[in-house]
Amino acid sequence: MEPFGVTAEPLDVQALAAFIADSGAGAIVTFLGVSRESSNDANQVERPVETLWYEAYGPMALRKLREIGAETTSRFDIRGVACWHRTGEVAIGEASVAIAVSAPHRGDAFDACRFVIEQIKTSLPVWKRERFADGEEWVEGYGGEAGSARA
Amino acid sequence: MEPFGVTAEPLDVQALAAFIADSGAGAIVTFLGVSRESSNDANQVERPVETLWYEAYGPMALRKLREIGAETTSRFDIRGVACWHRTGEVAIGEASVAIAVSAPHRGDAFDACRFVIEQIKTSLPVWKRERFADGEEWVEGYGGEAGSARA
Amino acid sequence: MITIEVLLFAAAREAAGAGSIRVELPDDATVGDAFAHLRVAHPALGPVLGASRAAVDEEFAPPSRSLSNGDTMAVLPPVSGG
Amino acid sequence: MITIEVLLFAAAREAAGAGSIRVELPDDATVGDAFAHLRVAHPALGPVLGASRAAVDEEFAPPSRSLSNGDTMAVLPPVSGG
Repeated sequence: MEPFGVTAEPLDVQALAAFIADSGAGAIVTFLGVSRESSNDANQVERPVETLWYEAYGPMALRKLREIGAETTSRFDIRGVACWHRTGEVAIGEASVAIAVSAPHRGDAFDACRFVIEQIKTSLPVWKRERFADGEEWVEGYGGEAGSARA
Repeated sequence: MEPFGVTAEPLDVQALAAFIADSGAGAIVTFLGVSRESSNDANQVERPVETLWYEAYGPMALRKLREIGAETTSRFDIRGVACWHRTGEVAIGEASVAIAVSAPHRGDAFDACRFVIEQIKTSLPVWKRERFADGEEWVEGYGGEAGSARA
Repeated sequence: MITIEVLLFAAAREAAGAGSIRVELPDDATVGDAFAHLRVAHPALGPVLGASRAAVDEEFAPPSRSLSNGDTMAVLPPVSGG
Repeated sequence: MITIEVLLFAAAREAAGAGSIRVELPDDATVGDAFAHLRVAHPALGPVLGASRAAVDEEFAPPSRSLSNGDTMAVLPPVSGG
């Protein structure tokens, strides 16, 4: 399988974990971002979410995931990293993003997995749209990151 | 299934993650401690491991896992936590410990999962024995923790 | 003059009513010039452009980045993946 | 006199050559007294006892903890699970 990808299909974090397993790894950490049944709107009011979708700039998102993987490998002592993001409609309780990291030691595995999701939050060209009983909206996101300029 | 346990059977982290899934959870973090093909001996020399075993004080280990779970729930904003430790012979590449945590937000999920493994390392009555080509030994462990007294 | 393809995502796509548009710009145009052109040609894009980053060749690009004929420039509103 | 059961694990079990032993102690004996008794009765346990914690009723117990007839005290060498 491919370690990085963007797909409209349900994610399989177990397959990612199996992919990055390594006989030198003493720790495997996985992260699943899961769609929640409620969300804060722009005024921080908690509202029940009926459906949610993710739109992606697919080719750039794939390229970014690979860049994040390379950056993670260079920053931490890890044996493997894999990450997929889902697009289209995602049911409540299903995963929108899955990450798996293996490392000789647990500290690096935790830190690297956390690094991957933080990078995704700030720089992956993916957008979440939530539908509530009384309307729908694009979720307010991250506009910039250190080193990037706004056009 | 039970959220906490000690078993001689292979661990199933996917089942733990499914058990602690919750419609209010936006993040699920799992940790697997995996037996490695090499280990540092008492003189910090890297040696290939042929086999390894875990011995546990079973009833106390189960009680401790439940205590760690309760402590984790009280310290972090999480929805669920589950943890199993394996005993007996564990093949290279297989998991000796599996942890799953769900939380509304990713920071708590990562921090809580990390807290569980750190508590296990210092206070779970479990001992690892490694066999090398030229002998075997109990792995040097954690002797004390804050607040406990040595007898 | 050069012609570039502009890809629009999420709120930008909805504001423009299209996922991609073709834009003609002077030979020495930059990403910043392209955004300025879009503001005039598609006033509804104004608010989202102010919060958006650009990408050229699938990489984030600053306003000073020069554009060439045939380039694809994407307008990326604040991202919210993960 | 009271009788307690002592459970021995890992390096302590190997040093004693047994997973559990019965020990007789004075009525007012503590965990610390039990360790002192074991050092004398089973000299091979000496080194590992110095690095071990005790548990009574499946909870870590300090040397000052009083023992009662029928208690189970475990000798826990430094743990290495996870």
